[in-house]
Amino acid sequence: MAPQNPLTPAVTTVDSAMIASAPVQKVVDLCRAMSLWPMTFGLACCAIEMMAAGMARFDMARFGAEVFRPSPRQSDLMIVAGTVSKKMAPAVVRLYEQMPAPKWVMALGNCAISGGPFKFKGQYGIIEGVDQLVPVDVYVPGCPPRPEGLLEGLFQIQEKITGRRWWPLPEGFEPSPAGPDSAEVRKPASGEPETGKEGS
Amino acid sequence: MREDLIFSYERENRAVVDDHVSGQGCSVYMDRTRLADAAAMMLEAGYALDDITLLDVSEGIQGQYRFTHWDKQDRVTIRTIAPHDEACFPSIAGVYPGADWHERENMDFYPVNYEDHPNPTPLLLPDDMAEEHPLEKREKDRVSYFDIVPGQKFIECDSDHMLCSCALNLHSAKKDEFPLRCIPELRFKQPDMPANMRLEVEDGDFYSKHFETTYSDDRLVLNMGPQHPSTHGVLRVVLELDGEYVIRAEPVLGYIHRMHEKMGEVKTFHQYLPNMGRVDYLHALAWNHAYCLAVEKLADIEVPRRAELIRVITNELNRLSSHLLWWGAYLLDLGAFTPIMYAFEDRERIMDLLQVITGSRLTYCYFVFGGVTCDVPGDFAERTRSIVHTLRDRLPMFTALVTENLILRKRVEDIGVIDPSMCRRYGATGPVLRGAGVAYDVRMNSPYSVYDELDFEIPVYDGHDAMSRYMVRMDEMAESIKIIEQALDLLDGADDGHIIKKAPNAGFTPPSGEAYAAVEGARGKIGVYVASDGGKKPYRVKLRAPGFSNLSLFAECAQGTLLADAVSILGSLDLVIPEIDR
Amino acid sequence: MTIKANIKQTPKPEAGFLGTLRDTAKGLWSLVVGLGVTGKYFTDKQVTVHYPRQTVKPVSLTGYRGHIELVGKPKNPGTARCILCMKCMRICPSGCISIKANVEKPPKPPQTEEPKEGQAPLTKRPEPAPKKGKKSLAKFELDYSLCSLCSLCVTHCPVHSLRHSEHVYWAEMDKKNLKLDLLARLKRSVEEKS
Amino acid sequence: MMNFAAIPEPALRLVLCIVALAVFIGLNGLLLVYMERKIAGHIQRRPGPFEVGPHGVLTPVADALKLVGKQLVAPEGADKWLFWTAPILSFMPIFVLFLPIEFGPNLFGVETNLGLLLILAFAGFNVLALCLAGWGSNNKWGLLGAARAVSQSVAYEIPLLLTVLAVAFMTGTLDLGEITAMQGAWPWQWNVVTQPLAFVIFFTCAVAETNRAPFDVPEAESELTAGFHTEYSGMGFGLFFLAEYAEMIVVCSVATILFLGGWKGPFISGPWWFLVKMYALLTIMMWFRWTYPRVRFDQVLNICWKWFIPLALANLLLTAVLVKVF
Repeated sequence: MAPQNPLTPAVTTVDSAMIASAPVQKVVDLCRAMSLWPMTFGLACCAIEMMAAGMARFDMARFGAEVFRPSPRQSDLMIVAGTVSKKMAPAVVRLYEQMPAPKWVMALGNCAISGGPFKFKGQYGIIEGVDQLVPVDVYVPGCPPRPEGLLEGLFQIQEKITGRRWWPLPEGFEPSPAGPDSAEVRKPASGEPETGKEGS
Repeated sequence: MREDLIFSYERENRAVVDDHVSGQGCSVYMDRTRLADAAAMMLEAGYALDDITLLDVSEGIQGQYRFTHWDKQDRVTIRTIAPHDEACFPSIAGVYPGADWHERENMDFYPVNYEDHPNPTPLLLPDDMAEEHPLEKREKDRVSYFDIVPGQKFIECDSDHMLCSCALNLHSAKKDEFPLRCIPELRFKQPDMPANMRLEVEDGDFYSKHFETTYSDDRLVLNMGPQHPSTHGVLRVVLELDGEYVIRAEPVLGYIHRMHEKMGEVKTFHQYLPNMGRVDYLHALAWNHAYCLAVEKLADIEVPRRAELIRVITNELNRLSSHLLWWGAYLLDLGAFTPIMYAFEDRERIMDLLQVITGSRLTYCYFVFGGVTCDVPGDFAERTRSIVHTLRDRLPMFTALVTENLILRKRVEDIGVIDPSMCRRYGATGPVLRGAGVAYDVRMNSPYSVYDELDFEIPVYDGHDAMSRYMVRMDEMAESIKIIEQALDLLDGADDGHIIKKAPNAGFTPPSGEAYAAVEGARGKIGVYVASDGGKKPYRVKLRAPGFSNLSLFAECAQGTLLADAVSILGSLDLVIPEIDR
Repeated sequence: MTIKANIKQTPKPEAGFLGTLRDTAKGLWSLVVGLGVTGKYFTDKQVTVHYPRQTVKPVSLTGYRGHIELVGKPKNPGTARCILCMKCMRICPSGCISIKANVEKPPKPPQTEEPKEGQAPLTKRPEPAPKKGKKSLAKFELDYSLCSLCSLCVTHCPVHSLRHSEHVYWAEMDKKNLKLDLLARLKRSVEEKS
Repeated sequence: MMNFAAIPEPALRLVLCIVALAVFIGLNGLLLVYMERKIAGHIQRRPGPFEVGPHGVLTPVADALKLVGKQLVAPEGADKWLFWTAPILSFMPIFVLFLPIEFGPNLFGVETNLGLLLILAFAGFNVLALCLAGWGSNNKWGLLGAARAVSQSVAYEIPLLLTVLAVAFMTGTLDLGEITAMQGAWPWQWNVVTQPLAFVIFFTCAVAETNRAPFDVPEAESELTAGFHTEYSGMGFGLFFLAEYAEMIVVCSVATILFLGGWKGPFISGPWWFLVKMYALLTIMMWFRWTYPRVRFDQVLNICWKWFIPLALANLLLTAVLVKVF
């Protein structure tokens, strides 16, 4: 963490795969989606909800994602749970770079998405959105989001990896909050009720 | 003219009592050259340092040193001022080691220096922000100190208060005996060390380089954090190890500095409320409470009894959830994975309950000036009773599974000895202090809200070790249940509304003045200082975080322990990092 | 005033040879007790809510505040109650609400703009200055990614035009989708119902 | 598995045996991972892996395949040679450890009259692997973890050996097959009845030897992030993981043979009894892990040097005397 601009984004180059065959890729992707080990990496308030998601009531373990690894080398998913300060930014970048590919990032909570309530004119201490540092795969809004939100985020990452949503939609689930434009994109393409990107 | 007045106040070492107005006990104005002696005197008299606040006014930068006495109901503020062009105070870190961090924090936020400071490095801000002082006011934004505290509020103290005599003593000494050398380039001083003794460090950041000063073959310098499972967030501790023994430990803060104090100055009084839910997200309501109390004191708002009862109930529920999480996380630190799951079961129930009235699970924004945002629903009392009963029934299970467990006991007994004198020097409060055998609890020593109508005990353990702190928290859970049940009984009789009739609205501007309110949080004494110049926004907000002081003694406490014990000590302090970094 | 301190002794290991022996025996027994506790819970009922298949609704979701929503008028649910007093926008600590108004000339009350603006609120309008002409809500946007769910806007709304949604299961792959057009949402929700 | 005794050629037998063992270890590794997560879940009142496959049975498979497909990262400044040798070195001796174990009548890899010695000797290899891993990865946590691992393993091998010796004194042989043969089918005919203290010490030491909680100090998560395997990603980590589970199987198998009558059991003796006993011991190991806090590192060594070794020595002495007398 030599002195550097805190806004230096992470290096994201990845070696190409050894076996590049579609069916193998599909199986491996499926396995990756079902075994997303998150890193024990809590920053602030949302980290408590991240813990709550791992606890008995919500139990992320059901989806194979309970193995919280303390070492970035062994984790697949970085859940940025909380405000990223400028002082922390180089560490976040370094942790991301330390994770072996393929890796995914979830921005949990409004602070990680855009600075949230801590973004104001003249602020001097935080990064306004972790996507300025590392490529974010899924955003879970809320302050803090409920553990269900985190689970939905997990499902979306699984969806992003494998191309389909694997779990049924919960009761009272609202498919497209952002409006008809985004709903258009989200229309189930393949006809299956649970495919597509409606898990927003 | 006014400037003369304020400096003359200081020269005369006047003591001012305005407790009922601002909640600060007595204020003593003195010349900054005498600060170190005054601090020594305070320590001798048994006062603990609460915090050091700076207030940037047009006369200069005012330093406020808040002290508390554990036995007397006494809160003392020593005030001193330094002109802007010569902003320098003597450091009292030699007397109160806890002041070290407070002073470093102030050096980050204001263009001030502390003379003879042992370690003048940035604390909360990154090292490359050394030239920026975010809380420094622009020339045009500054107001006179007398706009904040109108002259008539100075009530002279004619009593034989200890401080008056202390002030007199100091006054009798000649001023020349305390010369103040102002060295602007004081910051970033590297310790003088022969070049061949310095360990050459090529990699590592500012803090590692600053830390590694002596050369030794068999020492290992280890960075614990900012991402480490046992630092509960993003605390970083730089450790010097000899084998597994910790020779030196230095916490590095600021990885989750969220500018709360700055935000206090750019947001209106109302807009600052949500911040209070995020300073310490585990006991958010205590911060809610402290801020509301301070502003209510400022604006002289009387809160209805029902609102106070609801505040107490929700606060204690929140304390329960905080202690439950601590219990689980501490056991996680000690390597047991299951207790946290059981703790969260109960915690989830409490959070469900709090969510009904507050709308969120942990970052509450429930208390407002003059009451609480909404009344409790009809079945609230019943639900709360059943939940706390369930929890009470489960407490013996906690004891059987963990407290009496041989392995746990061996991990916490006689680990992390913190004695009362250490607490005093560092300003530790809360279970850390009560685990050191000192019966100090803000709820008991300076009761606020309706706590003084309730019947409960303050558990104190005299063991000074991690076990005592553990037991204090376990007993506090039982006491909180008692408080909740009693308050629920009283709640039926109180029907004067959950908020005052004319609750402050969006354009709320309290009169100018300053107020300080302290409440007992799950981690210790939470203090909020609000100064207002009569505008829509607070002129200055200072948050006194208990974890900040509690953590500052870690360096001394961890010396010579094993690495595993250091983890155990960190856990037993019950840290919430965003509260420390603010 | 019945708050009192209760100074207790921290449990310490017993002294002496026999004490150590007793302590050790008790300690070893405590290990068995611990196994008993976890063993009991092993066979106990689980507390997990199988999320996508089950939800914690309705009991445990009561009161949870999702992002804000506009409330329609009782008679005309497609139109927001909003009277454009801008209080919510001003009090919002993070500035996540942006409101745009259509200002019309006083002589022509009926709408000529896009249909989604709906009718201008005609009934009670205490706040906005009516001199310039009728105002109607043209846009009510919420940047949810900044919101802190503090509810200040909801409590300070004089006409109760805002409420919190129960939309809590929300994740997005695109940050842009976190900006909500609440007026359009209100419209849509009415359309869906009818 | 098949009856290996029927195959005459030792070489062929060995090859077959290693293949069978690889399958056995792999399958059991997956099963144990699943079992551990399920047990952890149920103790904590949650289902554990549930959705991936019926009741989550495919979760370990997904984990394994994912680990295979992960990028392999060697940190800058690491000794690459040692760094990659370590996981392999930790896994390879496992095969040797399994060879003399008699899973059922005539169901073993190599018949040797020094089987016990072989296992104890090769079990020591693991320490070397952990040491290399910690040293080679140029990571301070790794180094601390390795130092802990070495001192712990070295210490705990002594009481382990002493308790094994006690059994060897009684039976007069180091051949695992013979030790099984000398015990009866019913619980009161097992060695655990005559050597209860030895069994307790052996089992506790076995927990410590395999670095399982509450003695998991070399990889103490809350202290040393991940200990010696902090820097290992993908299959490097996977191999350590697998080796840990395989070792658990070995020590539980040895405990089964030495103290619980091996494959002999009431009614119908056979390999199933062996598996039942072994898995019972494994379950207890997991039960420990999800119940207790971690013992501090110096306490781990204290327990060994101040309690287990003297007790094991006394036990050995007593056994020797009794064997001599009767």
